[in-house]
This record gives sequence, structure tokens and C-alpha cells, in this order.
Amino acid sequence: MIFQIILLIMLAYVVGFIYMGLYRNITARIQGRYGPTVYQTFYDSIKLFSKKNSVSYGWMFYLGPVIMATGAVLTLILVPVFSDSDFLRSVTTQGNLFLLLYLMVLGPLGNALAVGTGGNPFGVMGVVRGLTRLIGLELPFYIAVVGLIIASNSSDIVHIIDLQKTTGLNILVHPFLFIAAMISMVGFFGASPFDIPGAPQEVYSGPRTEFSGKFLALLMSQGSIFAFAKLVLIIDLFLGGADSLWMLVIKTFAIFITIIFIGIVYGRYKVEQAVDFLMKIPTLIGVIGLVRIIWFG
Amino acid sequence: MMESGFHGCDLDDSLKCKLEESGTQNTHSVMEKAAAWFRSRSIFVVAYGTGCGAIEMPPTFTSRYDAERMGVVGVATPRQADLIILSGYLAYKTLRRVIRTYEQMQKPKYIITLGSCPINGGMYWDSYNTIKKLDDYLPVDVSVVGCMPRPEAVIDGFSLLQKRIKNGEKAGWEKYDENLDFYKKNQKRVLGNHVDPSYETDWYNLENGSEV
Amino acid sequence: MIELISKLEKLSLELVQKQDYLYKVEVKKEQLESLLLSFLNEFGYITLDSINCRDDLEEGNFVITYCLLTPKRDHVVMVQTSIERENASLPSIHTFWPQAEIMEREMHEMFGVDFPGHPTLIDFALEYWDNIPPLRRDFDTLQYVNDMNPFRGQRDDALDAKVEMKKKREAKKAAKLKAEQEAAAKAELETQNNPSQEVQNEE
Amino acid sequence: MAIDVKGVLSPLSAIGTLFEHPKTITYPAVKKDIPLGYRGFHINNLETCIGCASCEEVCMNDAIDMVHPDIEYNIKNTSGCVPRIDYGRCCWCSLCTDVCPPDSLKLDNICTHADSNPDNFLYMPKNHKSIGEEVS
Amino acid sequence: MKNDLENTIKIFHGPQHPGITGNMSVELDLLGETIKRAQTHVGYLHRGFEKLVERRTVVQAFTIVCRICVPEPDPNEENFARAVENLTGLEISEKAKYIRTMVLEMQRLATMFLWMGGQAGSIGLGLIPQWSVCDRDYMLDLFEELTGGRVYHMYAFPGGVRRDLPEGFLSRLSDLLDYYEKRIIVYNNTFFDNIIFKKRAIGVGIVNADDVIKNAYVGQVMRGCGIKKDVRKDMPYLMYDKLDFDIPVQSDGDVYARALVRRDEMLQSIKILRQIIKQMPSEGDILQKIPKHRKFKLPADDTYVQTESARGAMSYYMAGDGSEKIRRMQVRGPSLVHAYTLLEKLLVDSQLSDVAMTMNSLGICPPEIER
Repeated sequence: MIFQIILLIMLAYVVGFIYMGLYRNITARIQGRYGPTVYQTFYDSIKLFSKKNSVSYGWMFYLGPVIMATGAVLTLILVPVFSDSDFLRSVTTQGNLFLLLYLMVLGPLGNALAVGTGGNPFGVMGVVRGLTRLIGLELPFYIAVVGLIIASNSSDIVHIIDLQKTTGLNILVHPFLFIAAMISMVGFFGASPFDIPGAPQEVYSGPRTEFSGKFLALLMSQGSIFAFAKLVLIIDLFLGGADSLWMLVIKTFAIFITIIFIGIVYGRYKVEQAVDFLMKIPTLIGVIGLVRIIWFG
Repeated sequence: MMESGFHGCDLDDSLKCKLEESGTQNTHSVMEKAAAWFRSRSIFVVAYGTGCGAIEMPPTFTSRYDAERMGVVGVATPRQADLIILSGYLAYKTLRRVIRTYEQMQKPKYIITLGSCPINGGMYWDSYNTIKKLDDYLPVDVSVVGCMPRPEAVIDGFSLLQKRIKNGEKAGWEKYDENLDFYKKNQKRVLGNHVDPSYETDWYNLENGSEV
Repeated sequence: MIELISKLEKLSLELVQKQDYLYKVEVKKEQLESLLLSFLNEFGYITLDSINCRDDLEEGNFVITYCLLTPKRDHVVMVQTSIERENASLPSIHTFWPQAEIMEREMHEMFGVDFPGHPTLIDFALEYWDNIPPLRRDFDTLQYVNDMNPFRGQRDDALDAKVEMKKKREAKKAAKLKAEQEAAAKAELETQNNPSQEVQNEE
Repeated sequence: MAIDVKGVLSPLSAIGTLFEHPKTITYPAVKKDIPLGYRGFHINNLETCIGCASCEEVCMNDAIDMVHPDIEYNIKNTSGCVPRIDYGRCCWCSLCTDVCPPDSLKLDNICTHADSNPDNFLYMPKNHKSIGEEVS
Repeated sequence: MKNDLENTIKIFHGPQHPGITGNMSVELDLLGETIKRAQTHVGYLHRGFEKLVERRTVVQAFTIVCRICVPEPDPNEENFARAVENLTGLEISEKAKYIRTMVLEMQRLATMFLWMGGQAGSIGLGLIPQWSVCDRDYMLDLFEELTGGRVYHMYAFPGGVRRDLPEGFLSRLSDLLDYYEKRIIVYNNTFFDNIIFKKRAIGVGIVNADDVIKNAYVGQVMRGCGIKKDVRKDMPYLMYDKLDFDIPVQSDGDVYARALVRRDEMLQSIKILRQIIKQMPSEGDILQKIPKHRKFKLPADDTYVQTESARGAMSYYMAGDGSEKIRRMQVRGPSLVHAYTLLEKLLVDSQLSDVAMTMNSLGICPPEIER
């Protein structure tokens, strides 16, 4: 069990970083340049871990990235990676979607605690922006998840995956829910137009402004692990999970590249505009999906 | 690149001579060598547009010359940066901010200067508001010559810095730590006692909120 | 334009055409504020483009030029006045033109011209400046630089070309004297010493 | 609520660039051709330089020093000196080459130099005749 | 209001900030994300150009003026050259005039591409800067060929220009213009029509048309308010009175209107350049015979010249005193009033997110504010 968890974390670390590298590479290609190698994010991460000193503001500042990383790792081990095999299943049978949704907001809260002690106004501003955005992001995502729970009569992810084998993929059965979840997933990934907390032209790096060296490396690692967990969650919920490594890569990459494309061609919303948009369009789509399930499903 | 032509001169100032010592650092252990390699492959840059050179930063970092393929990528805050690019002459007012920015950066940290002006005054050699020799105030790792240096020259500067990091040569921040008195004395000479805004100033609890 | 000339003649002022689109009127300091007001309110020159200052050290005064435009923006009128260099002071016109505030602030810093009634005569570009205002012509910037900043000291081996020329010429002369070919050599040297120094075109 | 369909969809056309060839010049592997008239580093034809110091006189940056060269030079050199340029001062305005009476001082199209020691920027123009004749 | 100011936090937007145009800073008092007070600080780039020019002869000083505004050096060179020509009465040949006009328009295009990158970057659209800066680089390649310099051209000289056109230059320029025309359609799709840009830019940073005339706002700020004024038409210099072009205007006065004005001006620049390519005389002097640099004397007189730069009218006041040195040269760029009088006013009650966008759309260039 422990071995599997460690293996899973390592897999997520590697895959997450390669995806981040691909993100930079594909972005660069669309921008008309070659871009860095795929491994560049590894280099960055290891370099940041090898920095000689990192500024700190007391124990709460240390704890913030750790809480975030905990949230990411817990999310990861509760999401079943493969649908059929028991391999890397780890503890997925113990959790359910409600716990997962709770864990997903753990990160931003840990961030807020740490940045508060840092005292940088841009960091605080970034956290406030992040939490404001989170309100907007969660609503459509929760609606989508609730819809799925009602439709499949269970909050167990494994059950939801299994059910898709008989009823067909949720992306086809419940397209509205998928769109609502997808739009908020763009925001969860921090891609444009919802990359408001860390907008460099406005608040430097936002919450990360004061983090440096090892803290930043930890944040980057948790970011990539969390990204992998979120991708796997989406394919579990809507694309029927993956039964082999190839399937996993293909499906997560399809989701991932959609997010990249959306992120690259649109600019950034203002905070109110983003919340306004998220409260209106994806929420409306989600509600349509929900109504469809309750009345017709 | 440049095979002949440039030649340095002996310096009589003893303190200056001490600064010039650049030898191989103690990077014997494998771990340190690996760390140096990773440092050279990944350089986070905060580009401080102190002068005209800011105009050649966009071409260097965007698609025509694409510095990111060398692992050189821009970041927003000095806290996360390894390298600060000082692109051109520095006015006294800017020097105050640059010193503060440099001190906010986390070690190991490096400085690249662009253009003639930080080397020996450049075309503003008789201007009353710019400093002439940046290496008196901050430890410069690599100087790139030109007015303005082309993006190719800037990339050459990056390559030279990467080579120096990889070989474990003595970097500027180590000189700065060892000779802090020398640098602080020089900074004080041109900036007076107004090395302001002070690093410790509590901006948010000032007596008079609007007064800077 | 003829209208403006006649209006100015009433005030016993002369409008001079300098270029195709450029006119100039010179005025005494006492008349300045009222003239600018009448340019703004009566003549229709409602845009203040810039305020320029020039230091005539030899005559002991500052020459201030206000450049005004009509909404048609098809010509510029320069209203020029000169004030004493010592304790220079001008009426502030920021109440008529808001942008004059920043122009006057700059002039105050760079020339030390005082503007009574100006709300924000604070630092513009300089910080903690304690010398005489830098754009006054009695401020020697090279002197200031030499006091503040050492230059790189490796160029001390530079030679004065004039001295070297002289040295070489004398050495040559001595050699030629020995060879008793003085006259011919001298003529040749004469031509070389005065190379033409024209700025040349790119061919 | 009118939805701006064009505004939503037309930016997506940018994705097509993904399949185009990048425009990047992968310097130092690939070097862009710098035209010959480019104002790069100096070259001086010592065989024709007459040491008149016109360049030193016209230089507003005080960048040019007249020094004795360490190799043989033009016999007709009036002062026995040749220019040496401080690249901590030079702005590549090419006024010095414009006023040069025998046209010996030129600007080359080589223009990149980086060094870790800021004292290494005194430049003795190379004696490069072949390029010197091509640059008009 | 007083209560508001007490609860504000003060942040410095700059000098080292990705969202600022160059090396300057804006001091903001924020209440939440709303700006209650804004104050511009410059001086980080002050070099004392006007002092340096006084120390140099005319020939020496011409190399320094192009550094006054880094993104677009050529209007400065043109202003300097024309001011000296006005003072000394030098006449320049028709070919030199055409070349100078061409260089000015090429520079305008290059500056616009750089602006587009900044404007798109300020709303987080990282794609456009990557493209447009690259496209600008193609223009710089042509400059390299023509003038020998990439950014600082030092080309327009009192009395003409310093070099003749290289062989085949005009056809290469024509090819580049074809490419630019295609690219502008692409930018139209991806940037100007982008829904996010519209959402963010429409209704932000509205300038009042009455203020424009009185406060001497120039350039796109003026034309974005529907005032059809351009120095190239009103006080034509060089060959502009012989060329056919329009002055694009928009009426809304907001950031989006200014963006559209700039886009249309790019198309007009291309149109002007095409005419110049057609009309360029093949023969003619490019540089008048001028005295050598210690003997080039300016009469004791003063003049005032204006050039339409890519960001608005840029003016030089120049006075000579009978010696070979310039008595006084004062620069009045478009940024001075924009960065102080206008920006401080526009930012009040707007959002922190709008600062970078507003600054970019005003075309603020710090080195020209403080010289």
C-alpha cells in the first residue's frame, strides 16, 4: 500500500512535470518559436531546490506550501488512476467525491495562511483574488459533480467509472455537465482567461510573490502533482477512466491540450468579470444539465 | 567571436586586485557539480529596464531569438530570480532601487549588464545623473558590449554566464559577500545617506500615509 | 492671422513670422500673465503645448517661451519673455492650463525658477539634489562627474597626438638635417599635418 | 444578451500556427546575416592610418585614445600613434569613420562581445584590410 | 472620502514591474482593488540630455538625440535635423526628403508593432507580443541594411541623410509591406476582435474630448476622441503634403478606440510607404555640403519644430547663440502630459487590473518624459 502510494506520487510528479514541459513547448510552438525542452521544468525544479537560501517569515510560512502539497497528494491518492487493475488503486476505495471536493480547496487555504504572514501586499492581493475566483470556479464544478452523483446514484468514483461502461461515457450522456466542469477546470489550471491571482502585469506573481527557492520548488511540485490529479479526476468522471497507460496518456492529453488552447488564445478577465462570467454561463450550462438529469434522466 | 583586440590592464588598487581573483570554486562533490549544471540550465531572469537596453529585451525573449530555449526565462519578482539584467545606464535614483532589488534576490544570484554605459559611462559619461562604473557598486558577472547590444550579443552573454556557472567560477554574489564593505562604501559615496527607500521601512504604518 | 496681428498691435506688441507655421511675440514679464489670458480667452489659442526655458548666462536672464496652439493646430505662436536670473520668479499658470503644473515643476527643478502659488513644487526627476539646478549653464556637469565618479583608470597610457606629431616631426627634422635634405622633407610634412577634416558623405 | 460569436471563435484561428515552422533564429547554431554596412566593431587599416587624431577629436564620448601600436605601421604616420577605442564609451555613431581622412578606420559587421571582466573593454581595432575594402 | 483614504493601502506600481511601460513608477492608493489616488514618479531614466547637448557641437549632438525616446528614435532625429535646418537655412534635396519620410513611416510601423505587444501583454494575452515583436524585427532588419543600426539609426542628419538606399531596398520593403498587410488581418482576428480584449478595453480609460484640446493631449488620445488632427496634415513637413493618406479617428475615447486608431494608422502607414516606393526619385543628393564639425555654427535665434511620432506630436525647441554649440534644446514629447496630467486623472476610481492597459494605450514612454 505504502509502496503504491509512493509510486503513484512519483508517477504524478514525473508525468505532471512532463505535462508542464509540454505546456511550455506547445505554447512556444503556437507563439512561433521552439521553446524549451520538455525536461525544462525538471531543471527549474531541481535548481530551485538547490538554491542556497530562501527567505522565510516564520513557521506559518513554512507550513503553507506543505499544506498545499498535502492537499495535492491527498487528492492524488484518492483518485483512481486505472479503472480495471488494482495497480495504483491505493486508497481510492476509502474516499469519495465529497472528500475530494473538500481537499481541493485545502491548497488555496494553506496558501492564504502562508501569504498572510509574508506581508507582501501583492501576495495578499493575489490570495484575495484567488479566493474570489474560487467562489466562481467551484459553483459550476459542484453542480457538475452533484449532477453526476445524482445520475449514477453514488459518490464513489470507482462506481461512476464502472457505470460508464454500461451507460456510455458521461461526456456523451451528460455533455452540459462536462462543459460546465471543463470551464471551471480551465480556471483550476490557472490558464487564461482565469489566471487572475498571479497576473504578472497587475500583482507580480500574486500569491507566489514572496516564495523563493525551496518553497517555490515545493509549490511547483505540488502544482504539477495537483494538475495530474485533476486531469485524472476529469477523465474518471467523464471519459470513463483509463484501463491502460496509453489510454491514460491519450485521454489526459486530450483534456490538457484543450485547456492549453483555451489558455493561449484568450486574454485575462478582471476579477469581477471572471466571477460574473463563471456565475452566469458555466453555471447556467451546469443547471441545464442538472435539470435534464432530474427531469429526464 | 572576438579573438584579439580586447586586453585588460593591470590595476594598482589593492582592493580592486582582490576583487579580480576569479578561480575555480570548491565544486568537488558530485552533488555540487550537478547543482551547478542544473543552475546553468535554468536561469530565471528579472529584467530591470534601467536604460535603453530594455528595448532589446522583448526580441531576446520572444519568438525571433527565443531565449527560453536556453532555459532562460523571465519571472516577475526578484525573489524568484537568479539573474538580474541591468539593461543600460543607471541613474542614481535607479541605482537605489537596483541595490534593493539585488538584495532581495536569493543566492546564488548573478548580474548581466548590457551596453557600454555600465562599463565606463558610455555616451552619458559626462551626465550628472548617471553612474559610470557599475562594478564599483554591484558585482557584475557578465558585461555585454554594444549600444544597444543586439539580441545575439545578449544571448552570447547568457552563454558565457552559463559556462561560468557550469565551471563553478567565482560568481558575483560571493564577491559581494566577501567585499561588502567595499561595495557599501562606494554606494554610500554616490548615494549619500539616502539609500532609500530603506529596506526596513514599514510602508503601511507610516506616520503620514501620503508622504513618501 | 491678420486679425491677431492687429489685436496685438493694440497692446503694442509685434508678431514675427519665423517659419511657415511658426510665429513669435515678445513680451515683458509684467504683461505676460494678462497676455496669456487674452490668448486663451480672446484669441482662441486654448492649447498650451509647452513651456520652454533657456538660460542666457551672459545677459543674466532666463528666456521663457510659451508655445500656444489653436484648436485647428495649424500654427504655433511662441510667447516669449525674459526674466532676471537672480531670484527668478514667474506667475504660475496652472489654474488656466492643468498641464502647466508639471511643466513648471520641471522648470523649477532644472532652472530654479520659482512659481509663487504653485501647489506641488516637489522633485520631478532628481532625488536629493543639493547642487545648483543642473540645467543652469553655470553648473559644470563634467566637474560634478569627476567629483562623484571615478572613471576606469586603465586609459592613462593615452598619448596626445599633437605632442607626438611634434616629437616625430622634430626627430625627423634632425635626421633630415643630417642628410641635408631639409627643404624637400619639410614641404611634404606640411601637407600631411593638415589633413582635410570634412565630414564626408558615404560614398 | 448578445453573444459576440466572432469574438469568441476568431481568436481560435491562432492555433493554426502550431503547425507552422517556428520563426526563431537559433543563435548561436544559426547566425543571421548581418549586412556589411552594419555599424559593428572597428577595424583600422594600419598601413594607411596617418595618426592624425581626427577621430579622437570628433568623438563626443571621449572614447578614442591615441596609442603606440605594438606592430609595424604606416611610415607616413605623422604621430606614430593609432586609435584605441574604449568600448565602455563608444556608441557606434560612426562619426569617427566619417571624418577619417585616409578612410582607414571602418566599422565591421562583427558586433557581439561579452566578457566577465569589465576591465576588458579597451579595443585595439583589428588590421583587417579585406573587409575594410568591401565596406563602402 | 476621508474614511476611504485612511483604509487604503499604498503600492508602488514599478519601477521594476512587468506591467509598467519602461522604468517609471505609479504610486497607487488602493481600497480593495479600486484606485483612490494615483501619482506618477519619473526620474529613473534622467540623463540630462539637454545638458549634454549643450556641451556638444551640432554634429556631435545629433548622435545623442535618438536616445531620447528608445522605442522610436527617428522622430527625434527628424526634429533635431529640421530644427538645425530651420536655424541655419539649409535646404535638403527631394530625395533626402523622401528617404526621411520613408524612415519615419517605417519607424511608425515598428513602434506600432511593439505597442501591440505591450497592449496585448497587459491583458495577459501572451501570444500577441511573441508574434508582433518578431514582426517588428523584420522591420529592424531593413533598418539595419539602410542605416547600419538596429534600434538607434543616427540616420537623419542636418542637411539630408547619411547613406543612400542600398540596392534593391525598395523591393524588399515592398515585400515586407505585403507580409504586414497579411499579418494585420491575423492580428485583427486574434487581438482586436478578441472578446476578452473588447470586454476589458471598452469603456475603460475614457478621455473627455473637451479636456483633450485644452490640456494638449496629442496623438491617439486625441484621435480616439474624434478630433481629426495630425501634424502631418496640419503643419506638413518633408513630403507629407504630396502624399495621400487619411487620419483615422474613433469617437469613444476609450482604450479600445485608441487601439483601433492605431490599427488603422498602421494601414495608413503602409499606404504611405507604398506611395513613397512609387515616387522615390532615383537621382539626387542625399546630403548637403555642410561645414566641418568645429565650424558648423548656429545663428543666435530660436525655433520650434513639431513631428508626428507614433504616439503623438513631439516638439523640439531649439536656440543657438552664434557658436558651434547649441544654446538650448528642449524636448516636449507626448508622454509628459499623458503620464502626469492624464494618467493621474484616468486611474482614479479604476481598477488595479486597468493600470497596465491604460498606460499602454496612452503610449507612455518614460525616457522622453524626463530625458
